[in-house]
Amino acid sequence: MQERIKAKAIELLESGVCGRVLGWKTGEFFYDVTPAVFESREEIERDFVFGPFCGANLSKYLIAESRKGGKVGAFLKPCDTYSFQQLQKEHRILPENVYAVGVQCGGMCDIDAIRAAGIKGVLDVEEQGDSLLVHTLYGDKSLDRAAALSERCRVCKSKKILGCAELIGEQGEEQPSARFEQVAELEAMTPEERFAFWRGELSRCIRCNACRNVCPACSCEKCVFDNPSSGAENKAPANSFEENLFHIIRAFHVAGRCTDCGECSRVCPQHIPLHLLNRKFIKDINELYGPYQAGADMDAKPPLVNFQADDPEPSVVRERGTNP
Amino acid sequence: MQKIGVFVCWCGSNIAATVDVQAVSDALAREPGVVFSTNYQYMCSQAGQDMIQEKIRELGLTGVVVCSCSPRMHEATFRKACEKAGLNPYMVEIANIREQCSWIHKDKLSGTEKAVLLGKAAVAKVHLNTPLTAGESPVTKRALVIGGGIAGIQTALDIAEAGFPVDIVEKKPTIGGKMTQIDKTFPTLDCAACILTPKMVDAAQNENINILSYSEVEAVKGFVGNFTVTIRRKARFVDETKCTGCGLCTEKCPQKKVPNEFNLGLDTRRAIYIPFAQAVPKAAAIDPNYCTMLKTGKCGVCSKVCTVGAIDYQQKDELLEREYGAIVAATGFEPISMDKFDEFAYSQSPDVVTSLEFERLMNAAGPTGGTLLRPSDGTHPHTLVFVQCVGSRCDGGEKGKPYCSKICCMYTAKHAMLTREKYPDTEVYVFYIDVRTPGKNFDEFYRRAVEEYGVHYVKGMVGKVVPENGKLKVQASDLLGGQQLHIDADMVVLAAAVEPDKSARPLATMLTASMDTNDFFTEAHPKLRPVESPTAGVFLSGACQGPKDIPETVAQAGAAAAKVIGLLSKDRLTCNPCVARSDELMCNGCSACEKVCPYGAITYIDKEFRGPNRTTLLRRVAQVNPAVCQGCGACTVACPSGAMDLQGFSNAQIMAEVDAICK
Amino acid sequence: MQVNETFKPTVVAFCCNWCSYAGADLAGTNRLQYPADVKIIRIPCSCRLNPLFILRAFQRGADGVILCGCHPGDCHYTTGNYYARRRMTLLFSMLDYLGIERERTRVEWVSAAEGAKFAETMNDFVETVTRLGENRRLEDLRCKSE
Amino acid sequence: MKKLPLSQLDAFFAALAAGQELYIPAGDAGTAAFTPWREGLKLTPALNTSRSAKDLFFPQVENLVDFKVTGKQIEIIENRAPAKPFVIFGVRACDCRSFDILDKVFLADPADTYYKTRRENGTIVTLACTEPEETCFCTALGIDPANPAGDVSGWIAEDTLYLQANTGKGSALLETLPMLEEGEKPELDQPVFDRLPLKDLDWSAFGGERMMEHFNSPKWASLAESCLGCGSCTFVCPTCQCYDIKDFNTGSEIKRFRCWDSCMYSDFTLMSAGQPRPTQLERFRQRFMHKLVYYPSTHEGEFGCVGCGRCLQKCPISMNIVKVAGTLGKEETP
Repeated sequence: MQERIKAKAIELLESGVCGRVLGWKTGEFFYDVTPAVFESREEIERDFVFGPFCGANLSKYLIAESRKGGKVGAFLKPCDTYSFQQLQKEHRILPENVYAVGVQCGGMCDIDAIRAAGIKGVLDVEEQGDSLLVHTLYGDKSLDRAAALSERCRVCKSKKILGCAELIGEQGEEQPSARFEQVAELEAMTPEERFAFWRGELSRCIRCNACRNVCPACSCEKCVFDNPSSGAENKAPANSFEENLFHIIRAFHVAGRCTDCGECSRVCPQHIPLHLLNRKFIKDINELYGPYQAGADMDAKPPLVNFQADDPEPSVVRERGTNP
Repeated sequence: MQKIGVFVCWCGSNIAATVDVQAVSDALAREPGVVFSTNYQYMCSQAGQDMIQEKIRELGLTGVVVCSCSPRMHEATFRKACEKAGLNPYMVEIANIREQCSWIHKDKLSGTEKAVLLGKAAVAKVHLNTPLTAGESPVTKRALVIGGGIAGIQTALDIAEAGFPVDIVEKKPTIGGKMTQIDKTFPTLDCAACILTPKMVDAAQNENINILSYSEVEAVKGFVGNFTVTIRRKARFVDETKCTGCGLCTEKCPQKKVPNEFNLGLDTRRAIYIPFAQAVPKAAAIDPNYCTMLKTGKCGVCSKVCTVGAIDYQQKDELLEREYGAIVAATGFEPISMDKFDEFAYSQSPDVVTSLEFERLMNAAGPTGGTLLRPSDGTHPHTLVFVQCVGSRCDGGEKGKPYCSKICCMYTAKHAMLTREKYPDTEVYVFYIDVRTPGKNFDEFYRRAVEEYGVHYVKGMVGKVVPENGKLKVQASDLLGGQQLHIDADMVVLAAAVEPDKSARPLATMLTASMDTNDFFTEAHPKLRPVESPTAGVFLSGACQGPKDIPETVAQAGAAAAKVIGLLSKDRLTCNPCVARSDELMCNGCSACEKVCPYGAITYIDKEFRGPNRTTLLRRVAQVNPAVCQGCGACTVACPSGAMDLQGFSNAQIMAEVDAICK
Repeated sequence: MQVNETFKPTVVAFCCNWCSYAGADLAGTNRLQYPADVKIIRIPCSCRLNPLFILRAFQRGADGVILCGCHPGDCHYTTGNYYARRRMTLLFSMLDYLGIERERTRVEWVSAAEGAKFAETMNDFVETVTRLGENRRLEDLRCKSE
Repeated sequence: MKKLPLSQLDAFFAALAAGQELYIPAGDAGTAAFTPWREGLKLTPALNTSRSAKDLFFPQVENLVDFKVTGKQIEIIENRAPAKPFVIFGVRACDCRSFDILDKVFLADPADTYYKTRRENGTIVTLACTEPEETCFCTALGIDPANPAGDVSGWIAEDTLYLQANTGKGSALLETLPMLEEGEKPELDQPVFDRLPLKDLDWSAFGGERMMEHFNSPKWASLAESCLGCGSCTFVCPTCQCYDIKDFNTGSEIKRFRCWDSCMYSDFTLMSAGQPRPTQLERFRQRFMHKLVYYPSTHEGEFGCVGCGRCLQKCPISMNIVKVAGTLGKEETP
């Protein structure tokens, strides 16, 4: 796969289709891959990498890249293509300046998942069928590949590649996903339990803005939380209210636009399961207003700028029989 | 920092009785930015306004807070007053300490506390107010009247007389409305047709009036001065421009068994018909529910007999889109259905009729040619019982209406009187709760019915009507006599309550005009603006606003016309300056705002911005057309970055109010 | 529950200018009583209500927030309350999901003619919020210095 | 040197916590944090905490002063949390070194009294590393993870905790703990430190010397191009010390507080004339120039980095000081 992608990248550059291509660059270790723009065959041959740790969603970079003049090539995984389309719908990416190549994905691993399994001093990983052989400072360890996958890939919703000029690998399909199970578990709790759960999670927030800055939907020229005149500016989580405020409003602002790419949870240095907030909105939207997948359909009107005369009343929240 | 003046109104004792106005003005004097604070008996009076103006000039106030009645009442008054003293009118805020405070809180302590908080919120808001300048929008000099009854006709005539073109949209094939079905009119007993039909002809002949009969309003867009209305011209299958109204087709049509709605189903008409002899336009229409040709494709008699070739079976509904500056709702009323009043045996005996049906039975153009005959056997009735308030003044509202239908007392007196006059051999009973005759010559009229014509007025309600052996056994109570009455009647006439026409509710939705719980249109102010809807540019004429008799309807129709003329005589309207504004530096160009804008007020341009390090960036940004924006604020919430804000109700202003209130 | 007897909640009612604010005025005109704990903020349309304002109210010490607007279909601006309805439904659901008492937030449609409904709604809402007691889960202690 | 069987660790913590607030690193890998000790709280199995130990001396948010508004009067209220003694147990050698770096900033004249008070009231008990992560590179910066500094140095060997007081404050603390016995720690053989992949990091190209050369390097463009401009590196970093001062209006008073700032943010050092570092490139460069060049230039060559490796683990796009130094420090191949 990596070799085919690299060959394609070189071809795009040398045929003149693109002046530069967006991909993933190798790092000090096998897992610390960085999104990067490549402009020459040499760079690609030396640094371009595609493997199980290329989790970063490159779509957001296309907002800036598609405005820099000339055409940029971009390699997008299935879930990245949902963001790619959503950002085109919002006129953030100029599609005429992008040559998108879809790359099929077998699920991305997460170094934090490997560390969470208690494996320390990770030096290298070998894929051995369904398991991983992890070389560490403290000897070799074996781990199920599934356990090393990031959460979003364990509940992958779609392997469909959207809106790309060409594909590398097979076109995939939407697939059944258990992604709402954890939301449903929370919904089934008592309000007190939910409150305790979220306090526990959100109290770790350090307001580093990694979730916001990586989020393809959070692409405002100026975020309300950075804007002293917005009345909502907050630079630090001074207390529990501000932790809640930031995460509620952020989730609300991306509601109906969030493709559930899961980048927010991937990048959170404090391992807050932020995707559970976005997925709550997605689940509610699906249940109350009919199934909607942001980015899937270039023409569908996003649910928060749309309505039906017979939409449920807000009292549905009070009346819903989750818990007394 | 603003220099704010606070003016607390006593509203006589309306506010001062439950709010300590001195304490309120003292407390607000301590707020930051407040340089003057006082209270006065009537702020809205000339003396009160003078005081405000004097202080603006004397102290150079940059903002004014008036703690008084609802801004819906006097915001405009105070804004105007301040403008005269040189202050931008949008630097004025009203704290509603009457409707939302003194009138609802009996306890002076908590009322005063709340009044202070409301005042503080207004002060906090004024701190963030900015002077606003209203733009202008052009006025389309054409009016639309919806409904072609006497109300609509009169409104249209008056507007047309003033020189403005006006369209009447009438859902029936002819204009004229309910008045065409009425025999005589109280209290003068002149013939309804004789006074109405000349007006119908006037309307048809007036070159400023365009009658769109058999048509309905389908959609309304736009705003005062600039409405765009879609009108459905229903297929009548007869070319209105060719039809001469000769009526030959209506005689030859083989489909004879169509209930005649003009006579309320008391007789029949043909499938092709002219509703009545004086119809305007005098043109036939084919009833697609009964026409054999339209249903089966076999017949075509009317087409064969028509000498001018007006019949067109292929005709389709047509959609017109027209621009108007003002819209008048004149949708009128309907008697309520008698389905829920089975105690009066309406569904069991044809001799139990509604008053409107009785009108037809008395009318020379009616099914009986004006001779009063029982619908069941065509015999002359001797004993008649009139029941008043059928469905009016009903508590609970399940069965009938909570309101008084207003016209029933008078028309029942008329019916009773006319019956006794024509047929002196009859006994006429009228059962009533109250007889209400507040109108010029009304009580005299009623008294004539009792005194000259010997109508038996009985205070009490009819409990039950049972048809038995060709008679109607009426059980009733005589409250004054303290006895139960049993009357063997030949006919029973029910004074059915009136309700707004069914088309009013969907129309109100299209017009965004508000309605009350009974589906009557609400007026902008019950006393001072009775013919205007709260929605600018929408006016109310006739019974769609509330039950009315003919003189009242005509008076209101004229008043509505005067308002429309006033509007259309302006070339440009001042726009509401409280409109959305896009901060281009923050706008993402994502189009969320455009998608929720009901007016299409938002467009996008690609604009060059200075980037860092001497670069330039081309960005798509939203722009608001202030003449089109109506200031709802939907866009401001759809916008995630907060680039879109609403002048006069900005994010910062509302949050300042929140802060002041929650403190 | 001795606390609740003396507890006076702070309730913010956002009312659309055309229907609910007029409905509140009508309640006043008809002298229909409701607790002074309710403070009304006039907004042009229910769709003007930004979720930020609701959270701001809770931050500053509100114990309940209610939005009143025209009945669906009767919006002065045609469609505003339809958007408000979706926004508020989702926001309230999210607050509930975070374990914040769902009875602290409410939307009611009150027309200009429904003064009685306005007063009843406020009476009921204040009673509900009083029963819940002080807002603890969405409070900002910095704003509660007194 | 004192010693204590690990089986008595809970009693030891209880005794420490009896005299003052005690913080220990607790929680799972990835989210471990210095947590106030309470009955039953266990040491984390993770090598280090997610946020560094600097939080305890330089918290993310700190109220400095209040301005109370009554009517039209404004009153200034000094609002300083009362000084309370506390102990941090389990600080790693890298974080311990970070306090030296912070001290040079905050205790230099004029001293930051908020920081100073906390430093004076805090006693640091370090813990030697035995199982470093692959991201550790403190050894390359002259830190010995096996022999950490602090008021008290700690080692865990087999099932015993060894403690050595290094300062008067440390000795005084140990004297309050009767369960400690005298003992000497055995010599530990820890070859793993020689196998660390980043142990040979060469930062000789940096320091105060070649400031303008590094500043003007064309390599910044590609290094910074994928930076998201978030503050995660800054906020997990034990040596980042920048802060912003903000006012919060509660409605009745203004709370002036300081909070961590990040040079990665677009409003960092924002002035009325605008942002002196207008693009992410300049902001990104600032952070690494500060650690590798500016700080050493004013602090006798000492780097503003302690090699804890947190930024290597936490950066969303895996860009970090090791990659930057590696790229910048590499001689151009002609």
